[in-house]
Amino acid sequence: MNLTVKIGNMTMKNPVMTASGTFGYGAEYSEFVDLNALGAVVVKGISLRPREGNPPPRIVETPCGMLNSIGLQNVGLEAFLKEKLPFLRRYDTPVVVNILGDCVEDYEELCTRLDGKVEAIELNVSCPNVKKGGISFAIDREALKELIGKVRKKVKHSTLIVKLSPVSEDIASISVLCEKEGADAVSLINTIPAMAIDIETRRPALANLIGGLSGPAIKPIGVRMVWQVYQAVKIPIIGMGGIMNASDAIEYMLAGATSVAVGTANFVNPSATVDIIEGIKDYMKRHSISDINEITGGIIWEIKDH
Amino acid sequence: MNLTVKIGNMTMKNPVMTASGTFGYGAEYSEFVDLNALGAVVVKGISLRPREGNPPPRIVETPCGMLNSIGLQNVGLEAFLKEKLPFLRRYDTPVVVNILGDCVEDYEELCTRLDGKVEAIELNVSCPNVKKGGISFAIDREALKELIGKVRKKVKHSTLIVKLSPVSEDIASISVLCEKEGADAVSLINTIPAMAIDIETRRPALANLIGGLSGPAIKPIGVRMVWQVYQAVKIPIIGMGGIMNASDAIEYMLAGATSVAVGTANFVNPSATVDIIEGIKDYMKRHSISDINEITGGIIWEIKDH
Amino acid sequence: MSRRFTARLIEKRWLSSEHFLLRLVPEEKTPEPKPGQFYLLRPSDTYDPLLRRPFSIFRSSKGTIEFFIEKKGKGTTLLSELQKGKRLDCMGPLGRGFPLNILSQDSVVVAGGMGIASVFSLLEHFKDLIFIYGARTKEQLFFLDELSSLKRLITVTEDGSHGKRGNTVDALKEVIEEERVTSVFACGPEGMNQSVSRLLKSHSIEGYISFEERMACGVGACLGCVKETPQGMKRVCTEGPVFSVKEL
Amino acid sequence: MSRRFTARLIEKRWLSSEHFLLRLVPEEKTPEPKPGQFYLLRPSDTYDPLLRRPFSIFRSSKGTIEFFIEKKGKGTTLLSELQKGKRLDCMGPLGRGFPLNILSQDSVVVAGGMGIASVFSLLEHFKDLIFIYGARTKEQLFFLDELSSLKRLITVTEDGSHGKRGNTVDALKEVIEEERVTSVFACGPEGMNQSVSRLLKSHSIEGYISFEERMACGVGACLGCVKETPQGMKRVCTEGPVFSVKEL
Ligand SMILES: Cc1cc2nc3c(=O)[nH]c(=O)nc-3n(C[C@H](O)[C@H](O)[C@H](O)COP(=O)(O)OP(=O)(O)OC[C@H]3O[C@@H](n4cnc5c(N)ncnc54)[C@H](O)[C@@H]3O)c2cc1C
Ligand SMILES: Cc1cc2nc3c(=O)[nH]c(=O)nc-3n(C[C@H](O)[C@H](O)[C@H](O)COP(=O)(O)OP(=O)(O)OC[C@H]3O[C@@H](n4cnc5c(N)ncnc54)[C@H](O)[C@@H]3O)c2cc1C
Ligand SMILES: Cc1cc2nc3c(=O)[nH]c(=O)nc-3n(C[C@H](O)[C@H](O)[C@H](O)COP(=O)(O)O)c2cc1C
Ligand SMILES: Cc1cc2nc3c(=O)[nH]c(=O)nc-3n(C[C@H](O)[C@H](O)[C@H](O)COP(=O)(O)O)c2cc1C
Ligand code: FES
Ligand code: FES
Repeated sequence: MNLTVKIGNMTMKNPVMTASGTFGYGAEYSEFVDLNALGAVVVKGISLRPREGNPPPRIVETPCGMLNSIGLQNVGLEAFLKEKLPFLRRYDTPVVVNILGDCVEDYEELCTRLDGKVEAIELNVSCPNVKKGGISFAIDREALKELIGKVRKKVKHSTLIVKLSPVSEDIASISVLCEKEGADAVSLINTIPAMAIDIETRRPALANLIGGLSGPAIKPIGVRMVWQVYQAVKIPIIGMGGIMNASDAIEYMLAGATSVAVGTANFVNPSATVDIIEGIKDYMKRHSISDINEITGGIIWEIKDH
Repeated sequence: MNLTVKIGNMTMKNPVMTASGTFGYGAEYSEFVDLNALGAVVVKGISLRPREGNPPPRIVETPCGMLNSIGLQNVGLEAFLKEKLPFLRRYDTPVVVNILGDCVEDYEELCTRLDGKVEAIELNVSCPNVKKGGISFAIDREALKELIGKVRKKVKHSTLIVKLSPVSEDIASISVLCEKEGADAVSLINTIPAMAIDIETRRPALANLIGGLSGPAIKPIGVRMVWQVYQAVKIPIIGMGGIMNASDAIEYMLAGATSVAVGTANFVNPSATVDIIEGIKDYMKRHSISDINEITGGIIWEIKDH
Repeated sequence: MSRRFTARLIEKRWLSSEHFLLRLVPEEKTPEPKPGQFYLLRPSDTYDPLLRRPFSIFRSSKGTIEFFIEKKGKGTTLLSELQKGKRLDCMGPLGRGFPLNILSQDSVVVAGGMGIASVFSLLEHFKDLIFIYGARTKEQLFFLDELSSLKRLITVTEDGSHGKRGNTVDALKEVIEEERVTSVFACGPEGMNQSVSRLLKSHSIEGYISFEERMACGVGACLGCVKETPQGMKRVCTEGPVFSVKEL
Repeated sequence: MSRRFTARLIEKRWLSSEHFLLRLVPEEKTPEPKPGQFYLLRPSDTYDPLLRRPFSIFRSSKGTIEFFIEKKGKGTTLLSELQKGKRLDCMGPLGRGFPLNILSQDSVVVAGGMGIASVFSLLEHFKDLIFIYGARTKEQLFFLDELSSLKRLITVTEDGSHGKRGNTVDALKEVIEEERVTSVFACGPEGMNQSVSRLLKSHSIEGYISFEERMACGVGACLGCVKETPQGMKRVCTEGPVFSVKEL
């Protein structure tokens, strides 16, 4: 039974990775999960310098989901390379670094310094582009094009993944843009901007007012977007958003994902990733599937018209 | 205690209406709800001619939500006016007709024929614009501008509401466009395009592949959008998306809604609308609020910066 | 008399590891259900699962209603875990049941698998008829004791472990060839329902078949549960779940 | 020995209409909890509610762990409805507890309201100290029998229905003025915690205070539960929940 998948030139022993920001820097969960069993570990978004993030409260539960407004809190590139990466290097598992910046130059520098040191770099483009009045790269096509074009030149050894935001009106054409500019893969979906209010105090549940919705609630939106992107591009897709179990992971793969990332599920079930890997194997056995790659895009459909 | 709110020139005895497509033409739920108790009844989207809608299966449950791909099934304008409206006229409750068309002309004719016969007309702009290659009015700003400008000329007596789609990248600027073109109010959010796959059969859960996600899962997205629109426009907002109980309704009102619509909740609890009205009254008593309009936009917030 | 009520669970009885009976007592007066009608039960007080689940009335008497349920997924699993005394949020009876006035000695009732849940109360109502009951194996045939008082009980199983090896449609064909049959009442999986419908049409026999479709509202409002018919989309919850073969 | 385990509910005891004790027996070997540490319990097998809920270890002995819980919302209500025998998905013990090595006769422990859940096991560990216990009314003071074996128990209530009328901070102030106090251990609502911290700083008394913050992962991975401190954001689940006053 072959579980191996390839994302760009990163080979994963199985299609299951962690979603950025939900697995710390790997060490936090190493007591609950054998990191060697994972397809890849994706770490919390890293910026050039350490960041404090948003004030608390930063999380709140919503129906079948949660909002987070962690913001950009992270240890910064230096500390990541010195203190966090060596731990992950003890494992035989590819490391993907999610990166975030205020402007194109930040991303370029991050890529230059990380290239070749980690198997893949994932650009989080949901961040506001400070030099352009704070509009997110995710919805400013020009800025996104420039960003990917420029970082592509810096990433010569690692695999370059662009992480798409579900805010896009037309996720398929955004993914085509990424492919054209040289992204090796796209990952989606990031969290959906959302909000909750405590009606007794009239205060927002998050100090930052708006946070990102994740968890099972968003799964049908993520599956739809992966399917739309799969119709549009040839590069591999990393699917995520509300994957809680093997069935959810397979749903994403049938829609077109080559690999899947597990986020919020880690909080609910710290061994979610490895449980999902086992569940995928069971499914393959049950359906006599010898190669996991057969599942990708395997949805059977035709639209009947009226 | 004043529960009366105004949407354009439609006066509602309380802020709670039904969401289009979830309450049939009113009669279906009249056994479970006193229609006289409602702020308004919004009926299933009406088109010029009767429509068959999409093939089954049309609904599927998802975590804390459901997908529907009913499509455009409705009895058509004629039958609505002859067979459905007279029943609703027996009640002392405003009637809102949600309308949908394939092109601007369809909407214009619907408006001409409905104007003055019902208290309000709600334009469902999530439909594909057949004359423009099927792009939805909701994301084609030019088409949307033209649509609202033209129907505004036909709607002289009824209140004109534009129902916004959550697919918009920038819901606030879309709402500003609606206000400028003369909409009396905006309602939001419509369902979110989404998808589910049966992993055992590999078939999409809905015959139409993509359906609209509704229910508690989407509430935090709807609340965020209502809040963003409230910052941008002066016309009243009808908030909806996952309102299951009075607390959810008040959350939407604190975010900026003048009125709220109850959709999927009717399926779970057929008396949801009246239960919510009672719950709002309790809340007002508990917090010594004499006028419901005080709640609208009543969220207390400041963003702390880092 | 309201079709929305709470009912108290007074008995839960397992008939296999996957099949159970729930007996409920409505806490207020509700209309008497007719065979073939159904109820919507809310499996949880939370929003996961969100929607109510439809179940045929299995049996009713003296203020109790009974459902025969197969554990399939989230909702039925939660229902199977309910404790005696629990109060359940119910809607019903809903939909169009079987037309009882045409039941006669020349009627045949057919159930495939869980279809028994929908026709059982019909059989309690009128016993002087032929009942064809099919399932995969004999373990999936239930209530054989109760059914022994019928005029004639024909069982069929896919593996031949009880009655004839075969399926209900073949058994029905045989009966139609051998006996005078003026009306047929059926409920089973989609495939069986389709075949029965075709068979009855070709023999011009009056027939009523109960169908399933995913439901949200149960009262005709959401248009979610439609079935395509020559006369257009029909709502299973209101125009059905029992349809005349003529409509199909 | 794993900090992720299933445990069987062997006892549920109501102490008021809103307060209950859950006694669990882990089904595998798990590390011994220290006073002030906490566990994450999963209140439901479905996704609503989704996240685990944090609860302080109330008492532990011979392979059982006990939690004292107040019914607040969805999660705690579901926990309160669990039946004996139910298996619960648990993580723990988590976080930094109270430093037991500095407990002495000159220590004062302070609990406000549900803060008792966090300090109770500290008091079982060492009884030769002063305990200040405050609540709104006497109905919200629990375990007074068990607490009577302490060196000194000072109760305060907002309405004066038990002990002095007043709050725990004023009571602590008085004790500090009258007695030799070298260390204070506290847990209560945010406001009380803040005041205790200020008071101890102004008297330069060593202090450890347990804080609450909404949590997702409980293991330091999500950065959701941070507390702002002069040294930056600290994670309540890993750097806390017990913080030294020096860190605040
Ligand atoms: C009119 C009618 C009468 C029925 N009577 C009975 C009965 O007496 N006994 C019995 O065991 N079952 C009956 N069913 C089927 C029963 O409703 C489903 O098995 C049940 O809803 C499955 O729910 P679940 O959460 O366990 O499964 P899941 O698979 O988790 O359900 C997911 C969703 O699919 C829907 N769904 C799944 N299977 C079906 C189905 N076959 N029909 C309709 N919706 C489905 C559920 O309602 C839910 O919305 C009936 C269905 C209908 C339409
Ligand atoms: C370290 C720690 C130890 C705790 N120990 C205890 C204890 O021993 N006994 C006890 O009764 N309670 C304790 N609490 C508080 C308890 O976790 C909350 O009351 C509980 O999570 C509320 O859940 P709910 O679903 O009933 O309420 P809801 O209001 O429905 O919860 C909604 C969300 O808010 C979170 N939340 C609500 N209140 C709190 C709170 N005060 N602290 C953290 N998160 C909260 C919930 O976890 C959930 O994510 C502790 C909290 C922390 C952080
Ligand atoms: C607490 C938290 C922190 C996150 N931080 C990041 C981040 O730093 N960078 C990023 O690209 N995505 C981040 N995400 C988004 C996730 O990687 C993932 O895209 C999203 O949560 C959807 O997946 P899920 O529903 O499985 O959680 C974060 C999500 C959560 C819940
Ligand atoms: C079954 C169903 C049918 C719907 N039909 C329509 C429609 O015809 N026109 C429309 O504008 N919105 C329609 N909607 C969207 C609802 O009016 C509402 O915007 C959406 O469901 C979000 O609210 P909710 O989460 O409370 O259901 C429909 C929703 C559902 C669930
Ligand atoms: S279930 Fe809503 S119309 Fe039948
Ligand atoms: S709860 Fe995740 S870091 Fe503390």
